[in-house]
Amino acid sequence: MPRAHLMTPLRRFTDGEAVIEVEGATVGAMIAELDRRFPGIGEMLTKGASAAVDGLIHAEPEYLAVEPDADVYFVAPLAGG
Amino acid sequence: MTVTENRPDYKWVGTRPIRHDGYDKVVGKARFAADRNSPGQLHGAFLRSPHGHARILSVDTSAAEAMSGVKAVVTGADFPDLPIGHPERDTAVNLMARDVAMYVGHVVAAVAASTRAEAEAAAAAIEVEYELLPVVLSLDESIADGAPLANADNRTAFSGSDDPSNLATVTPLERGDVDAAFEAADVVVEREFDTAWVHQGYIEPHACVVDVGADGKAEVWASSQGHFRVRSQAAAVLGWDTARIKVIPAEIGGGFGGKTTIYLEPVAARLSEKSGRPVKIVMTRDEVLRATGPAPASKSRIRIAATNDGELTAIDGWIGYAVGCTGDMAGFVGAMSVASYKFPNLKMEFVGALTNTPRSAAYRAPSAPQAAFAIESVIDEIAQALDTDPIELRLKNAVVEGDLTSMGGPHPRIGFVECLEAIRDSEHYQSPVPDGAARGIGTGFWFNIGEQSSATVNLNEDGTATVITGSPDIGGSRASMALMAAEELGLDVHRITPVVADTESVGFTDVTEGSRATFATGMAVVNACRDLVGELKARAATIRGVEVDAVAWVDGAAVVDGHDPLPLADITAKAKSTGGPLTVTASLNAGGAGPSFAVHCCDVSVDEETGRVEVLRYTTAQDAGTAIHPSYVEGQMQGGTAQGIGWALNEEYVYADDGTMLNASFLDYRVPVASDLPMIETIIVEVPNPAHPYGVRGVGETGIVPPMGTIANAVSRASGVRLTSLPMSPPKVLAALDDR
Amino acid sequence: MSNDATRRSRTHVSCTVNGDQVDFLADDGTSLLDALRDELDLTGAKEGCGTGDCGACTILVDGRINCSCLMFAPEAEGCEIVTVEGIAEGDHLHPLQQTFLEGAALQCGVCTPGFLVSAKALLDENPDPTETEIRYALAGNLCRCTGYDKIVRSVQEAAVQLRGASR
Amino acid sequence: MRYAAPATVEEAQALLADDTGAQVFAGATDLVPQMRAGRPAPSLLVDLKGIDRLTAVTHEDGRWTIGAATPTAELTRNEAFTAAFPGLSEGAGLIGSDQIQNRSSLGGNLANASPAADSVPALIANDGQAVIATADGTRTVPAAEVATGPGRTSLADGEFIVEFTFADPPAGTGDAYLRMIPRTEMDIAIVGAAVRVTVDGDAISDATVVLGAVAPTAVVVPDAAAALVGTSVADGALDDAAATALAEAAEAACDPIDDKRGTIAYRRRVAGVLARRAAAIAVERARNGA
Repeated sequence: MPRAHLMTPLRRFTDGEAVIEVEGATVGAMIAELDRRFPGIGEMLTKGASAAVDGLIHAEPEYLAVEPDADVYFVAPLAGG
Repeated sequence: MTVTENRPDYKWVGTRPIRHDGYDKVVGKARFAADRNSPGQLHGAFLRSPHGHARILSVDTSAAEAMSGVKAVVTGADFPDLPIGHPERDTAVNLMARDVAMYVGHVVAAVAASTRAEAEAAAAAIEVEYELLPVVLSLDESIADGAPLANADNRTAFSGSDDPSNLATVTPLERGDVDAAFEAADVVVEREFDTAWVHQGYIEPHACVVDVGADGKAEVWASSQGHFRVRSQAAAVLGWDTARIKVIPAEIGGGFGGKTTIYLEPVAARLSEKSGRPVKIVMTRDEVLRATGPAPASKSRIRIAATNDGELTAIDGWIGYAVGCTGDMAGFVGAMSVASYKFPNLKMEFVGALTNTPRSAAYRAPSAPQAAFAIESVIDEIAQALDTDPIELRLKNAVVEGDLTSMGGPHPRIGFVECLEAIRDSEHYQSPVPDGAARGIGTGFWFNIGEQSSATVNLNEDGTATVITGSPDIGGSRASMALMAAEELGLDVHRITPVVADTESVGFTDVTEGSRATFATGMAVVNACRDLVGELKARAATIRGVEVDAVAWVDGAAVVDGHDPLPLADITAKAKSTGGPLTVTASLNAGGAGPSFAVHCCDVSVDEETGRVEVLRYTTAQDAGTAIHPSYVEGQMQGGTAQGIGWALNEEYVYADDGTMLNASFLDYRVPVASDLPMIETIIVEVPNPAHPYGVRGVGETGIVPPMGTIANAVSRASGVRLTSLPMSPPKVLAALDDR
Repeated sequence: MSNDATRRSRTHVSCTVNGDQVDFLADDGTSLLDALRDELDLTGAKEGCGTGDCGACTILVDGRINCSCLMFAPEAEGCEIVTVEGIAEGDHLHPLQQTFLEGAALQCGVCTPGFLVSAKALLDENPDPTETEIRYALAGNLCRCTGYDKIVRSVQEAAVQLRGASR
Repeated sequence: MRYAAPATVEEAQALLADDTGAQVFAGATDLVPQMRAGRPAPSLLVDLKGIDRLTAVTHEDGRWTIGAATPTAELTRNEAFTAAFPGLSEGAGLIGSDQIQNRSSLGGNLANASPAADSVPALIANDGQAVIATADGTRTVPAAEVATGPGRTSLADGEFIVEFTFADPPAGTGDAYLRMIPRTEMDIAIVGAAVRVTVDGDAISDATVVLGAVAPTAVVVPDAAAALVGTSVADGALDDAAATALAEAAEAACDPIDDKRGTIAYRRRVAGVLARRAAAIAVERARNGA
């Protein structure tokens, strides 16, 4: 099952848990499942986070495919000057 | 100098051709936004708030409207009131105050008149009645218990609370057991730091010309880092369909993040709509400094634990940023700024807090320079405490591929260690420190971003090519696009014309920020060229009467066994008979931007009697992944460094207690001049980014991150006292020397 | 200068610009920079500050560099004005223009016209300046993109070429 | 706003008499920024550069005469003038960039009455005399008496400075000007110090010390001069005790303000430092010239 790694501000939804095993074939499906289990986290993951998968950071990764044993890191959305 | 790892043998990538837009820029032909005039145009001018925070009770424009030459007047009431939470509400509110003016210089009304002087006179004749509100001017005031609100619309992002607050963001990051690590540490250094507001300082003031026709369509000539964002922001602020607005990218005279948002265009559009005439607005330098940019001031407390053998075991800290009057630019300020060292135990909190000062804007690696200044200073002090070489200490703790960033998520392949080694092995670092001087080391990084880009590549009848993108060329990106296309197509780079097209002539492209143009837009160009090569092979197969599989593309020609190579120009000449024009468009949302690390080394001397710091020698090593056009990679490294030197030594906003900026000119806002700086020696490190076809990492942002720590470390070693406050201006340095 | 010391508020100005005799009308209080840009459509010189602090508006007046933002347009009467548009010789770029291109001495390019004019004035007077002399001679021109490194090197290279050409 | 370029002092006087809203200018390097910052525009701009006398530089009968509107670049390029008054030449040469140097003038720098004006301390240290056009002629006053406070002068309405005169310095005289700015160029002085000394044999026989940017006007510091006079420069440098006394006297003479450019404490400290350093240079020049 893929693992969702949550940056610290997200852990207030998960009672402090940093790593959650969660079903989902895409990042979006993982977010939906996380939101079902931890209501409220979905909006933050959708609007307020990027996802790092296999070392690559993706913005708006809703439909990004996730391997069954993947580690998905939800991190701050990045910007720049 | 370049340090390269396993680089393929490119023909064009890595060469230094004259940039394609260069001729126009050395003969004065290039047209920047203020260089455009439209027939019948009016000139716009603003009335700005003289108060740091005030409710607008009434605005009387009748006297202004009656004045000579005046054709239109607009106020906040002329724009839709976007709801709290709308992504462009803060942009709208900043463009034109509605009910509350939130900083000195906040626009309250605007006038279009036949001449600028008439517009200015009329703006001054607008009568506004204000009710003064408390002014929140500093980070400390903003976060104090019971502080008055700087902006009653602000909510703390993702807090779940709908209560107004001065806090825009609060971002804690934590891993490991920090308390235990400090308990077990051999050495602990703790310091508090502060940094001043600084401005991007682009030489070209913001400018635009907007022409709204009777058909409702708007043509916008603008200087920006991204004309598609100008379009989308203007559409949102005006409540217009995006398709009504065409934005034509003027040449941009510097941005550095400060031109990733808009200040003028919707106001000019409304004035044009009301007057039926094109409207030109050009900011003065005074307006630029008072009402655009700047980068947040900061305060921080950093504590780092180390073992006697130089392992950095824990970091514990707080970094607060004063982000100005709105929270939208605050994002997760700081969160992406701590990722250079392994730190098995980490506990950080980053805060973005509102103040009654201009809405801050991105400035090259936003929020990272403030953090790096503090952290690199403390690490240097640990190196001094352990009596160890500052580069060796960093090498021992530097992140490599797989190590976690502070947010979580492992680093991809990165070149931090390679940059440290490049400086360690440099002639500069190996040379003796000059008499009376001291040497400092500092590092920095930025994640960089990908985002959306589009490119169209057209092959012309004679075998030349046109490469069309939507990324404004801030510092040589046209040449980089042409070089990548040349490499793909096997075509001489000078037979390729790179074009930055308007919003109706190329696919959507995100703003040029986050060092993304050469990375993401370059990737779109490469993808388009690769599709084009596939098409060229198909056309060659038709011409040669073979299967397409039998065609190879080698050095700009289709190669089929048993035939002479068929050059690209021979194929384009037969385009009509083989299927029509050869053109391909590629679009993408690029993932996998590669973090770029840099290590800086400088020698300084300190005048012990006046506190004046002189930078004697400066060397920077930065991982570019692959340098497409090395001259412009060096230029980004040197330019970021020079801005960082200014931030370190002399640049700062000076405010009066009422929030009035006292030094709003280039005379008193002291950006470095040529005689302030030495040559800035560059070492391009090339550790290719696996996610880009040529290994590109963005290089634009990282250069500004290390200089403040680097110079502070050198000054501290020269003077024997730790400098913790930016800028390290002569009065501050002399005071620190007195405190020794 | 005219014996009729009192002028109307809109003045007829006659001067040469880049070798051509030109005549224009300008409001007395308007800057020469605005007159060049708006009346003559010579937009090479830029306004970066309007107060003489950035050098983006630098032009040659009778062979000497001036911030055209600090000059009132009527002051140009009878003067020889050279702007960035006039420093190439026909189709041949001035060596400074060529070395700026080859040396990547411009990024955004908005300060470039002013730097070229200032650097030309320097080399016209001092064909073999030291790095320090170049840096001080260009201190009135702000560049925010390059850190000045490639600008200084390009001026050095142009100086070498100009000395070679005049030998 | 109208513009006029009179050809003679008398024409300028007439223009000024006719229009009380008129403003004279030479380089406008202060006037234009002040107008952009909100200073009311004058009704008439009177350009003094067209008057030959105001841009003439002559050296006759032991006196230098410098037209008040002469671009400072002409002074720094003038080798004989710079050899005679190296400190005044370097002070004049520090006003802004090379671009500004082609416009700025001693007359404008003094009449603008900024306490930080770079040419003024050395102008005073060299006993410059200002020849002022009045309503009906000219009057001559010491340059030190022109500025009376920030932005204020003793010039009456309609008066303007025509030229400055200086006596040839006595043998064995040297002057120097140093200023403190955070950058290397393009800044307004936080502190300025001009020192002129005359060396007779192995001792300083005469001295003048003038500080800038530490009081409402440039200030002459007699105590600082007194600290130098009579002290030995036999070994080629200032006597340590004299240098210390000079610095202390300079610090004591300061009446500075805290502003965006510097603090009271910093200005006072650095005034002493710069006075000492400028004196050392002036002594070296005096001995080399002697």
